[in-house]
Amino acid sequence: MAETPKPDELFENIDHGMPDEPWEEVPPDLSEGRFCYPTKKKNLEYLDMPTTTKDEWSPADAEWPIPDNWKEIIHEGFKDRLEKYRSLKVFMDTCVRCGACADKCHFFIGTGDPKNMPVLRAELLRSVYRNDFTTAGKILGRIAGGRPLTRQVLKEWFSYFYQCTECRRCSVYCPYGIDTAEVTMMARELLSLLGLNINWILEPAANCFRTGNHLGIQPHAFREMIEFFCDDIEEITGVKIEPTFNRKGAEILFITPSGDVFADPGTYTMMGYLLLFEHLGLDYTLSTYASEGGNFGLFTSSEMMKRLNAKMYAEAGRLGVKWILGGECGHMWRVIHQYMDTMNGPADFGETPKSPVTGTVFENAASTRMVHITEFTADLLRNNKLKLDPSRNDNKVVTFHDSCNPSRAMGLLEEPRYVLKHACNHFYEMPENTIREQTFCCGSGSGLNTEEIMELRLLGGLPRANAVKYVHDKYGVNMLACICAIDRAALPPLMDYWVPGVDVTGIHEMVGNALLMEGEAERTMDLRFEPLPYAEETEEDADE
Amino acid sequence: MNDKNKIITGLVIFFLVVLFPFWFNLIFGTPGASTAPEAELTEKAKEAENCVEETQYMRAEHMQLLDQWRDTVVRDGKRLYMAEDGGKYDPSLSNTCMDCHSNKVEFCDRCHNYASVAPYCWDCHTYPEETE
Amino acid sequence: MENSRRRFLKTAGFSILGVGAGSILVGLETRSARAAGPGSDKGPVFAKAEEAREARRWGMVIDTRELDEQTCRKMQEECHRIHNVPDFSGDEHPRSSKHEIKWIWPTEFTHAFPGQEAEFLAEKLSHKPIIPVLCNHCDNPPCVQVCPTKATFKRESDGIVMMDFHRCIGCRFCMAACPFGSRSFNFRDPRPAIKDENPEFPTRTKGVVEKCNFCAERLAVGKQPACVEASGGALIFGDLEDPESDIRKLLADEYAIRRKPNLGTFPSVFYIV
Amino acid sequence: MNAAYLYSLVTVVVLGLIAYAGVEAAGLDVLFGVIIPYLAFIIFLVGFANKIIDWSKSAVPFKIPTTMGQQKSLAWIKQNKIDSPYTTGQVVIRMLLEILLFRSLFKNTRTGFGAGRRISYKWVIWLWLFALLFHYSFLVVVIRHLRFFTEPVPFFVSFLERIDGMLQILLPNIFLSGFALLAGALLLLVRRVFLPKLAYISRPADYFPLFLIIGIAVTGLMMRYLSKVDVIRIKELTMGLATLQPSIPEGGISGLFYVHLFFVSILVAYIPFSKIMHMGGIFLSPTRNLANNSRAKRHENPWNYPVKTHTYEEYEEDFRDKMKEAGIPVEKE
Repeated sequence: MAETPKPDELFENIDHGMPDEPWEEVPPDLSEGRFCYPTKKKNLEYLDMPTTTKDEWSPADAEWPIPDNWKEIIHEGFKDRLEKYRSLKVFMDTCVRCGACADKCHFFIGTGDPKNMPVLRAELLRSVYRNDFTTAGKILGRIAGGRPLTRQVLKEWFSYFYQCTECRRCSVYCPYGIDTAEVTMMARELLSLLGLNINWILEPAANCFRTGNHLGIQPHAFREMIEFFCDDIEEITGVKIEPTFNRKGAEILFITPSGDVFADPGTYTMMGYLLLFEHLGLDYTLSTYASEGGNFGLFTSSEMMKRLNAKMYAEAGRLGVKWILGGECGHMWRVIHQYMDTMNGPADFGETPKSPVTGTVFENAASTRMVHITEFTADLLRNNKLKLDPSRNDNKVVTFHDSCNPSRAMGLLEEPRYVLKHACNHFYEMPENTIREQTFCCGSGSGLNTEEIMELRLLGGLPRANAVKYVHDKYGVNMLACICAIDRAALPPLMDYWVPGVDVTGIHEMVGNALLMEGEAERTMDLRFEPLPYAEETEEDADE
Repeated sequence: MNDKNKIITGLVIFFLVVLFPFWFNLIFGTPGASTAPEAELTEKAKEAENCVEETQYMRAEHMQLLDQWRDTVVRDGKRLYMAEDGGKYDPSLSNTCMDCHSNKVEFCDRCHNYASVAPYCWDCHTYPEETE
Repeated sequence: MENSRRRFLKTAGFSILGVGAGSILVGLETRSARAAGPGSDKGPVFAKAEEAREARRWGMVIDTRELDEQTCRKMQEECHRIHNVPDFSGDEHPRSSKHEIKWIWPTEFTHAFPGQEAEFLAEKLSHKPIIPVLCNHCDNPPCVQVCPTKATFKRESDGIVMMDFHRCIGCRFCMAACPFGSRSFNFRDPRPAIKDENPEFPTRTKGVVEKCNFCAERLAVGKQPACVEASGGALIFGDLEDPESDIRKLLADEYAIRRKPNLGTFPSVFYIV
Repeated sequence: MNAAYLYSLVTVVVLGLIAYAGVEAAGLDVLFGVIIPYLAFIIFLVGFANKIIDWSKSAVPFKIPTTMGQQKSLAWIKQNKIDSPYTTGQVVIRMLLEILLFRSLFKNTRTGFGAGRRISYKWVIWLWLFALLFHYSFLVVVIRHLRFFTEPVPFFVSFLERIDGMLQILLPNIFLSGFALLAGALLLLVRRVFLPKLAYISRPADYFPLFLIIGIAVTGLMMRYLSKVDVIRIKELTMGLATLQPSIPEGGISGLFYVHLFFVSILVAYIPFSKIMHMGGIFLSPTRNLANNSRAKRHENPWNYPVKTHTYEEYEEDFRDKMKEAGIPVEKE
């Protein structure tokens, strides 16, 4: 947004003081720039979801276009979910408000808004739960922390549950493991029952349902884009790559977020994958149908998540592949790791994934049959199957951003680091309380990567940016590596704003740069068409 | 995903722990434990009617008195206690108290055991051997 | 906010006082059953017995010229018997000697007075255990200064360096501080090693330090210390602050020495050698 | 701004006065000494069981552990077995550490805005320390109180008393746990009142149990160390309760005891309806009690139902011409 204040000013204005009024009495800030735009009705209709009563509306409106029996709908939906999700019920009951989570949320750190403390975010839902579903709340009402559901409460939900990126950082510190991501997911499901959803989530979801990917890329365009990358690769390396599409009988199906096909710097990562597979001579295929790893259903409802994810197994089965290899993506991997097998499984194709290059069997993916690309590449490196010249990345001083989902909903911490450290010579970690399971969100996860709330995103991403700034100042870090497509879209503006001079890359872009391809011409440019560092005498391959 | 059995098992264990006093007393308990055992007086004590102070006071405060005795004797070197009624006593657990209450088991221990109080007086101070 | 905090403290304070005051009243009620209990204004409840021996600073003169080994042993036996001092001597324990508890014991001249050996003293005399040593009840006792619980203290009334076994936590600082080795530590439960227990005197427990108490319990009932009684006149006990006392007269006439005088602890035990 | 503590404090004080007056003035010994304690205990048992069963009835559709360490993947990468458990055994260890040592709280950090626009995250253990102090001293106090409810008193109670009274100071011998409990509760209260963020999120339901527990601790300490109650009479009463032969002992017991007992009764009855149920909830937290092996072992969702998907056939139907044109293989020509 044009009127975004200067970084210094924005930083100075962060106020962590608590208001005088109790939080129940503070109305949500629904002024322009503070909310995500509601979804267009056509998306709701396309996805068979409940719609609002009006086509066009704004959260800033006093009256929201919801049906008259909206309270009943929410109440019934709530009740239903309490039965279907023990997590919800237990998280509603057990919080003792110890405050451990209070300053763990990036949105709270950045905005100072008390309702961005995970405890209060959950309390927005909890207060209604107490009022409607607990004995104490029914008898004692407010004294027991109960609060009747009003339009104001609904607006609060819309405001604050679309100010949570479901990053799970708070759940790391909670003594009972209360996971605000889970609470937010439930709240968004409830809001969706009234058609209250945001366009930046539902548009991609609708696209994905129709074309197989969020960006609505149709099969022929998908193929063209990939081939365009192949042309670039040929120009840079002199190696001609011809990937296959929807090819039956391939050993491996490769699925990556469509962001890697569409938007820089993800596209460079895509080129990295293609180079790697060519280097190995891998028997793989891409699919235009399962052309999306990401899943915006996760940010809508479990049903939508399941509907969107189904195509992966369906396509794997149709093509008769042995297993699926997945690209670098954050929430995609939360879905694959924790939900996919339960929702869309058991897999009715293939076998336990086995690397055709090293023979390593991925027992940890025995049932889901889906392997993360960094697991795959780390195994290759360990077995010395790749020829790399990390000095090609010598102009890059790299740090690694753990994406929320792979770190806190999967535990993928060492694999990307291992790959990265082989692909470059200058790697520095950010401070320890900001990485691994304590990593900070980019501020735009869970479908909030939308322009209209840019200031909120910059504030939410501040803790991450601040940690990058630390290594930027201290070690001269100029490259932020990550394994998430939303990160690759969200981090560049965040870096430009808070830490100018730091670029964002995927792990496999770094690998692609370093790979010594068979028959390649002498490279002078990296995958971004930028000159390679002056080729000094090759330093010994630093393998620490 | 059927973890209901596990949960019920956990709940039963929890209740067993919570209800410990009830089943413990039922199985291992001393019958009639809701009536406190009476401290038995020796003939000598019966004759004396009162202890160094009134019975009621002694019942509640004997440990405070003993505490005071030990401090005054050891630290101030005063070895004469003048009671409320003018009686004079040697403030000594072994020599005065146990002279009358020579039946530690029936007198001291009964209540102490009932209330699970384990005074460490006897670690150093002697008491008359019980004559069975 | 400030305001509300202050208000909180006030309310909280008052209410806790409220609950508290109620209960304290209940408490006082119980106490009032003996309105004039110990410590009330009816007058002193504790006193010294009339026959108690009193002094401002007890001291002792040991006339070693009058002592032989046998008397020394007798004094020790008597002292240890009435104070329930354990005897581990017949014991198999490999570290028995270290576990020894001593209140008073005979030693050789060279041990008692290191550095003051008389040059031409007959060998047999300088190595004859006829010097009874015990706690010196120093006027400036280092052991008192180091005790963290005040279990060791100097009685202001009569200068005896006392131990309150109830309070001793067995830290053994006093043992390190005492230059005379007058203190012993109960490494083991002493009770089994007491041959016939004196019921009038307590025993100690494992983990407690003990030493001579100048027979404070005997002085309180008008008796002389046990060793003095057993010494056949070789030990003279009395008030060092009283110029008319026997002990002062003796010290005025005879040349008496103290152990390690240069340390400045001012022992109250004197030796005529 | 925040009168929450006031409600709670006043409620607790009033409750105390009711019990005191009820016994001392109105002679309701039986009500406060027998009826209410039994009632409270029954409410506790039924309420607690109800809540747990209610929780257990809800499904666990997905395996959603919060992973706080390296997953098990390649053989040569060291798995974090506690924070990213793969087997049931590892889950049990994670849960035990969580329940017994409050491991997650131990990780706590404090966010600070430092010089040079630097945001810092400092490791702070105070909350963990206070919580540990509070919970463990409470446990010891509760176990110690079994001396009033058992005869003969079991060895572990006497043993615990010996440890607890290890210092052998003052008379009656000081039990550390009682003071630790009071200190723990007060520290938690002070945190709640003086840390602005915490004060802002706190509600009567947070203050009430704290004040109640402080009330219990204060009355308990008073009875032991200050105003002296007749312990033997009390044990007669409590043994009557524990052997289901309740009676009010002759001679009566100080009103202070009934205040203590009433507070305890209220607390016990309050547990199932309050946040104190976290003691049961922690066992059922799906982010902690599930293994991170969901790619290796399929987790069943009991209410899994078929959903409408966009099948490949429908997809090809939509784009067949374009696919053919682009040379992408199709099923139907």
